Amino acid sequence: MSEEEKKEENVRVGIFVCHCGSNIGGLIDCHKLAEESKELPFVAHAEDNLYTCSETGLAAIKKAIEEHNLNRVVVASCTPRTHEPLFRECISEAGLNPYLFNFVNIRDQCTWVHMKHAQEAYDKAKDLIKMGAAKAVKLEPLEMIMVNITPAAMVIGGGVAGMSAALSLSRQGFKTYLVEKEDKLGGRLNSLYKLFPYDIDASEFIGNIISNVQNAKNLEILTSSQVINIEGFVGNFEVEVEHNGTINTFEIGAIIVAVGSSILDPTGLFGYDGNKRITQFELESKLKNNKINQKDIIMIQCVGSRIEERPYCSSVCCMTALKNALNIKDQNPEAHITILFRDLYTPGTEYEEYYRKAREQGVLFVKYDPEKMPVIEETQVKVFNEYINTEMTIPYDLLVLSTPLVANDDNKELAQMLKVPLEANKFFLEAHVKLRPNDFATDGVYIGGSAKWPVDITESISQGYAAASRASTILSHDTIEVEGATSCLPEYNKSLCTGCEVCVKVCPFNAIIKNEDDEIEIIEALCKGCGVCAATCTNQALVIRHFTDDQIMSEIFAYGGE
Amino acid sequence: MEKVGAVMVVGAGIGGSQASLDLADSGYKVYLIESTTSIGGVMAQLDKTFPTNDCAMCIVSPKLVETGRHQNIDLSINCKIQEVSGEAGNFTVKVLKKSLFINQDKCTGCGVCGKECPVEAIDIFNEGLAKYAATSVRYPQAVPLVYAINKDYCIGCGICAGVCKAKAVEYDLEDEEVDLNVGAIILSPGFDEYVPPKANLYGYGKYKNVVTSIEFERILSASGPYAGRVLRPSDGDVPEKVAFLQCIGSRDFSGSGNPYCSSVCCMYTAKEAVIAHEHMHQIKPTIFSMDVRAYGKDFDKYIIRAQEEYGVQYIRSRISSIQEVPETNDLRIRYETEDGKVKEEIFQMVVLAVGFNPPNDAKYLAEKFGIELNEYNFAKTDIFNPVQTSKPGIFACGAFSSPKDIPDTVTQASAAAGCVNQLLYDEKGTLITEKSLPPEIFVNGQPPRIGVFICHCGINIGGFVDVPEVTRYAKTLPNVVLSDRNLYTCSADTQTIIKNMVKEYHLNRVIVASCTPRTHEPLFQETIREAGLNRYLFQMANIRDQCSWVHMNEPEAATEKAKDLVRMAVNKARKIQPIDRIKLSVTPKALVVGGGISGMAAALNFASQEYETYLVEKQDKLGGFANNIYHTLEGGDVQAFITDLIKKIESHEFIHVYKEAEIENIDGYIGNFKTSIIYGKNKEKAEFEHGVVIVATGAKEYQPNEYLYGQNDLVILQSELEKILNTSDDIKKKKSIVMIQCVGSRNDEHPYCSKMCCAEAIKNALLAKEKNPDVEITVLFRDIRTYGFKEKYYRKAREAGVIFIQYDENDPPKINVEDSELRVEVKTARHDTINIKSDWLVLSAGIYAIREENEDLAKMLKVPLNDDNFFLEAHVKLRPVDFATEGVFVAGIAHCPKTIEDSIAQANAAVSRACTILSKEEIEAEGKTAQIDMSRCIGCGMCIENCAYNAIELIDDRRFGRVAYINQALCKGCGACSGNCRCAAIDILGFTGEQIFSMITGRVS
Amino acid sequence: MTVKNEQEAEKSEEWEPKIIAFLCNWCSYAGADLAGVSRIQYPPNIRIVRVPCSGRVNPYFIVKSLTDGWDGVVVSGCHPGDCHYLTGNLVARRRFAILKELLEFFGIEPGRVNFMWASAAEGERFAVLIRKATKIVKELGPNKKFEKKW
Amino acid sequence: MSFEPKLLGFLCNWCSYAGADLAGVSRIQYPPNMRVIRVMCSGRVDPKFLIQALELGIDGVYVMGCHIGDCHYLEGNYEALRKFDMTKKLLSFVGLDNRIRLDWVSASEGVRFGEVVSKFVEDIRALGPSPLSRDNPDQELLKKVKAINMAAGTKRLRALVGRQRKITEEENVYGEKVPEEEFNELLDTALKEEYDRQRILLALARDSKSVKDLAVELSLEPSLVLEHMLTLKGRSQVDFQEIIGNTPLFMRI
Repeated sequence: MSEEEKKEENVRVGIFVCHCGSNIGGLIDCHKLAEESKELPFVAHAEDNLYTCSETGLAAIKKAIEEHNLNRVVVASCTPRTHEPLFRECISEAGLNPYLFNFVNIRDQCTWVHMKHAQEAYDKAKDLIKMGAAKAVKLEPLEMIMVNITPAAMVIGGGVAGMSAALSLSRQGFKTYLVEKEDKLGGRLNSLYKLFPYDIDASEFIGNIISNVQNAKNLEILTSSQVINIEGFVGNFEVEVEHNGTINTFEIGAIIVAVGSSILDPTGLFGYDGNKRITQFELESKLKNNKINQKDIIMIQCVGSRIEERPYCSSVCCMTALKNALNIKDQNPEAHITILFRDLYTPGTEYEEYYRKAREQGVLFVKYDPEKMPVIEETQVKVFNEYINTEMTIPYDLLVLSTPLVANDDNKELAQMLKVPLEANKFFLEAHVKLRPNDFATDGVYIGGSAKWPVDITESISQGYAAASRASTILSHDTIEVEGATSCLPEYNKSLCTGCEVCVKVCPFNAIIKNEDDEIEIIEALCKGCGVCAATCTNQALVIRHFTDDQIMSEIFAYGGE
Repeated sequence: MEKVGAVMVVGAGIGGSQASLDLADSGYKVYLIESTTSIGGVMAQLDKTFPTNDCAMCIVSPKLVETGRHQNIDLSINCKIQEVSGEAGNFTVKVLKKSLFINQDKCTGCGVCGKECPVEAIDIFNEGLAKYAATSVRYPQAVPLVYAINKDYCIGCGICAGVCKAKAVEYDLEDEEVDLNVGAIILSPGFDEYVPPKANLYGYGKYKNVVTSIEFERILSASGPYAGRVLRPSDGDVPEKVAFLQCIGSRDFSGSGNPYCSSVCCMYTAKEAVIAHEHMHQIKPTIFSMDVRAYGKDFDKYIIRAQEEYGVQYIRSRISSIQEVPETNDLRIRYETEDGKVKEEIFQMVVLAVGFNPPNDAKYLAEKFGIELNEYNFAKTDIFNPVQTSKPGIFACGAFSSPKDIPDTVTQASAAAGCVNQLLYDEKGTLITEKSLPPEIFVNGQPPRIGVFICHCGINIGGFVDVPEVTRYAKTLPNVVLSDRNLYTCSADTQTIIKNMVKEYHLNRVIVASCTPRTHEPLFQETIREAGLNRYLFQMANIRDQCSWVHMNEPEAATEKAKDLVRMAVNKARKIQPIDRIKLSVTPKALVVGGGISGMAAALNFASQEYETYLVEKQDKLGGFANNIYHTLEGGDVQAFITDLIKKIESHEFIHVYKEAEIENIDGYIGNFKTSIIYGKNKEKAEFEHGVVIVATGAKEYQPNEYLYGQNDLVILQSELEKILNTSDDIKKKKSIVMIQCVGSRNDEHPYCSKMCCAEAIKNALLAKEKNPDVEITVLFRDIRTYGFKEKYYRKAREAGVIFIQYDENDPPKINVEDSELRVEVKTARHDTINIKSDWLVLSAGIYAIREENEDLAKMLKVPLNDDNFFLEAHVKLRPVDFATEGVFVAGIAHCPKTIEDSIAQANAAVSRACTILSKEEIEAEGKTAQIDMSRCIGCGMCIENCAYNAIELIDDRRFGRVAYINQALCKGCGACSGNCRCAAIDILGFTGEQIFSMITGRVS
Repeated sequence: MTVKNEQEAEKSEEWEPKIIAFLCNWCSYAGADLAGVSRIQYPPNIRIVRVPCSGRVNPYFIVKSLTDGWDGVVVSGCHPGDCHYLTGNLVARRRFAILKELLEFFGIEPGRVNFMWASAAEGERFAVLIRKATKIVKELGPNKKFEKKW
Repeated sequence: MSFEPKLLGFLCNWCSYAGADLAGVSRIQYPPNMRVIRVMCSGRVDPKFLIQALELGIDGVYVMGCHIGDCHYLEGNYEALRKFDMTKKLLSFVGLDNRIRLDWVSASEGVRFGEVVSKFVEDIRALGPSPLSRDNPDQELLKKVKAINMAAGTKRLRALVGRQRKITEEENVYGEKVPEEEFNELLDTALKEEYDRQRILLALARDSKSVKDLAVELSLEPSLVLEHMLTLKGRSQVDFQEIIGNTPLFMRI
């Protein structure tokens, strides 16, 4: 490592110990700290300042850099989480690479928390500075990475969520492609009758949106089209779309997934036959086309959901059942409607109101126990009524099953193309349930609508807008700056790499790939610098910049003693 | 049903490989199905082989490589038989090819996957003595050299796919089911060794230093876990005293073992003892055995050498207990000596000579193929044809039918192929395709234009040798017009590149710098041939196996070495010339010398394939020694069998029988012999041409001059007794018979075992007892050698009351005649002297080969005899019916004493070997042969002495006088003649002096 | 290489001999391959020439190698009795026994020419023998008896 | 004077380091024994960091990251957990496993940060000084910890722990999930084996030794030592040297 040594010979570290008024200096002797720091290896200069972050302090740093020819700067003061950018900028102005700066936290994690142990706090601060200086010696200049952004978006799925997203983006002026598998836009809404809770006519509603989409500027509609391949990364995707056997490639900056969901095929459940015993969805079509004449109608909730195989609540079925019950009553007030349910999910005042309305109109609600499932006979249903603790026999001439929304069969393929995950029920999995509900961990890819989870129309629309808004944060820039402290496979370590791909598989951001030359390559635009890959690398070949093994080890050694 | 010209061989050990090669060479399409992931079977696990101490790997691996790349052999590994339907001539077999999870076509066998696999599993090939990755190859020289993932151990981490530069790992590779249509099936699944049960008296599994013989074989092996050092597993020390215990799981009528004798353990134990001592001189082996059954050719000599030269101690005893000495892990063995004393001895290691079990899946195979098994679950075979199973069209060979050693397995493999020939001869050549090749480009006289292709071999070369640098360097060498590098030069797309480059750059020499020519030269030769170049315009530089892999820590030196190797290859390439392989026509006729059982069986086989056959017999009657035999030990009616055989032979349209015949002269060589004979009472002359010769001249029964034979009428030979027993009731008058074994065998003059006498004695004893249960029969023996399933009759004889008494060879029985009564006096092991009154003294006389009788024929055929005057085969282990002289084969007792069924097997084997020649209109001789410059030859004849193939003779040349002449048809190109030629008159094509000098010199700075 | 460089090279401890090895195709060459497959490391001083049989090695090849300036020669064949060509190595053995005496008579250090046997299964033994041969030749120093031809 | 433990902490930038800052801003008081190394994610903490720290005589090492599910890098702390478990298992061979600890501390848990650090200080104080403390390190133990350090760097262990989570929680390359117990069994064996092998290598650092010598020196079964020796030989790390009497000596390459 003679080259390494040579480099270290020229290393000149400057240490600046901040009094932070009395926050630090009130407990420990900062001047003494600075003086003692001068003894540390490669330290060319050390001083203490009343407020290193003040104009005076920053000026002192710049001056010292010039006077003492410093090429590493260590500031011992508060916390890097708030102040690191400031000092980085400072040394940058003095002509040093901003990454040649190291922060030592002797306030938040030292003087403030050891107020009654002045000596020990002093010792701790001294150790921390020693460690910080040791790391500083090993620091290397880094460049921020700039990535160009193609100002175009692609929305996959032309349902209500996808159309909302596409409209939003195109109205912001971004070239937007809307890809729909079917030959027309609209998705699930095309086959609905009315929408709860205001009984708006579905076809009218969706017709409006479709015509908006069709008339929108910057918006290209690709119906009967399917995404078959996606390459690239944030700002620079290449998407291949197949349309009637021809393949077109699009350059895309951000992608929104709005592929929606499917309906469970209830064959084998509760005697489903598509005729006398149908799904809510089929009922909806019937309602749309003709009047419902049947008199005795039973609806069963949670058919195929909230069971072991499919443990989730599909969240829209209760409202659909209520809506359809009311619609039937509307068309045929004589109809007797019974809803067999497990729990009714009608959140919010409007939905709860809807429930009340149904009861008022004479819809009968019977709670059944999943342990004692309703028994379907040719013309009647036997159900154990939990509330009155007896078995009831209810006649029917139309049985309607409330089946859940399920994930599309082809979600897995799309997820693999996008390198995004699916959850256990094969819906798309967002980056963070609470904080990043419409992002994916993969930058530049977003999600909206029931592709993520069964949601109603309102929610779909707002998620579509949300996803579009998230995408525009990328698209609105010509370039984005990506953290420079990324993982890398340095030239000198290339021979160590066996290509085992453990790093590829462990990276949560899919930032590591095997390239065409069969070599491990880090896509810096995607790398967040977490360092899991370096800690995992089987041959210790990967290096995480700014937190290298060498740097961290030097801290450990500085503390533990050589 | 229509016959199919394809054959399935199940099991690719040495037997299966041999059968496949024979059939493929004879023009059949062969499907070789193997259940493990590589071929070679147990032989590949062995260190050395008895009785020659040949290195097993050295002799087996060329054969395996040949099997692996033969264009008529379709080899499938990791297979399971699913279903069989059809009948002789047309079977359909459903075979399940289990996924290896590694694409066989892409895997280059580089082994990086195994090195990086984080899972360590038990190494089965090394008998659990070492650890192995879940991604592995069975052994380094495996054929085919492809890795496989053992799904039982694999955790699916995916690392192997990552590190594989050839992208051969495919986790979604699925099992595949194929239907194969074949005319005949040969089963050669081998055996499984007996595994001592957990709670056994030998402490196997409990004491670390008790190992089985197959484990010990891996310990001995130079490529085994200890690299050939004999160490004991408990602490890695060299064991000084090693005890070998015989008959573990064999000859066991009461325990968990098998009642039969496993036939080979006595010999392999002697071998292991000898090799152990040879590897580490401090080792002193002791063998605890019952009978020492060294019944094969040259086996007894080996036992004697083991004792005399290697100090192997034999103790005749079955031990009574083993205890571990806790502090040292030594083993205390308690045993009873022959004279009845109990002794204790400490050993550092104990080796259990485990016997053969039938293959674990014997029952499965039997059920699938619809064949019967015998009482021990080995394949049941015909009493006179040991390769014929109970179902026509399905044959068995090797240890599947009974425990046997390598040469017997190889013989049977060829025999099975011989029987297939008989069945399918008219479909020969129907299912194989010849590749059409472009005419060769004429390059003579043109300046060399060399193309060099340097292989990265993924990271195997490129990781240590600077390949771009070597490529650049190669370009600077004289006559090099192209220097290119490839990730894998052996991949299919690179072959296309090479072909294109040959055209584009008008290359007339091609060099590949990559792995080893031993496995890859034929591939590249094929490529350049397809591009229109002569195969021999190719050179290979081995920069992987002999450079990058062995100098991993010195990349610079390795690069230098690679450059040198490439330069040397270029230098040689500048000197190479096209070589044309000589083609010889073949006369599709056979000569069989000897009209005994072997000769007749061979002749009948040839004839039934419509090859014209000349059968020459010295006597006035066919049948040979079998005329004196009535039954086999197992009860086969020999007389009926040979009567039928003679009838078939004498009436066959393709067989010409010459009786009372003598061979005057045999001329010529493989494919083109010419023989003249004198035959019949009237001494008529006949002359005929033929392509092959089978020597089946048999041998004689010894006529003793000891034990009063010929002086006293009561002393008779076993063959005489057999005749009496079968033709009269004289036995009923007798009270006591004494038999003496090893008369004229295993002595100084005839140091070999005659193999059949023990069985003969027991056969006669049993028949005598049957006819006269009151007769007292005493057999005086040295070792009872009822090997294999014959053990059953030994036991039967003892149960029938036959008394067996062992005598000492140094103190043989004495015969006293008192009042014209015979009295036999013998000393037992416990030093008692017993005196037996005997009505008949029956001598088990050995089998003798007479030098005077064999020598003439041997000289005419230029084949050797061994010390005992039997004919000496080309290679004891792997070429048991061939001679070094091509086109000449041996069968029956002319080779060494053997049973009737073994003789028939060998006859069929000889035919099969011969058919590899007769089936071709012309044969191609090796191209890299010796060439003589007659103008330099002084006719000293040194080369003739050194030629192992009798390819050289002195001729009188019109221009140069008496000079050496090399028969190109016989020359193998070894170069021994050239190395010794004092006037540098002989050169070897492909390795000429000029070429080698160019490699030695021509170093450029 | 100029004369001066050569002298310097000799003086320095870094001097590495160049050894030519004639290996028979069937045993020793295969053994050398096995050493490779097993990744057994040995010094990179040898350059291998493949010959069909150790019997092919004309004594003149050895003499020529020495006169041409190779520092050492290794000839390796099958173990006696294992010869693929039945007796080729026996012929070679007799031949080399004489050659060795002759070379000694000429004043060539016996250690420069090493005859050995290595089987196809003896990858490790091959490496050991090469290590040994390299060590012997290295200790003998450069082959200066003959004028260098390059 | 009571023993003051010398502690080291690895804190993830986003949660625990922020939590520590919050403790400061809130003036939460806790003992000053721990020095902090900031890392971006607890998943960055290489097992070697912890082992190296202990090897240097540091009395205890703390790793802190975001709560499970809260990781700024989505899954880094899951990986941290796996690596920490492996490290703990390795250290349990020498009884130092109770000197390392893993905790999840969020950015809002300033109080809790103070509490857990105090608790750690107390616990380590109760344990007493590290047997490897600088003044008088236990040389035998030091060798063992060195072996552990080397073992943590072997590609076999790193590969196993690197793939552990995905193949036990999600799926392996065959689309199957390897049961946790099964994997752990395999991992535990590998940990012990690699540890023993590194000890053998260390013991051979200066001179060559026989299997029996090593067995006594390392208190291992000689047959096991022999088995390891063969594996190491396969990795070109040791080789036979010579045979003295009946005992072969092995050397390190």
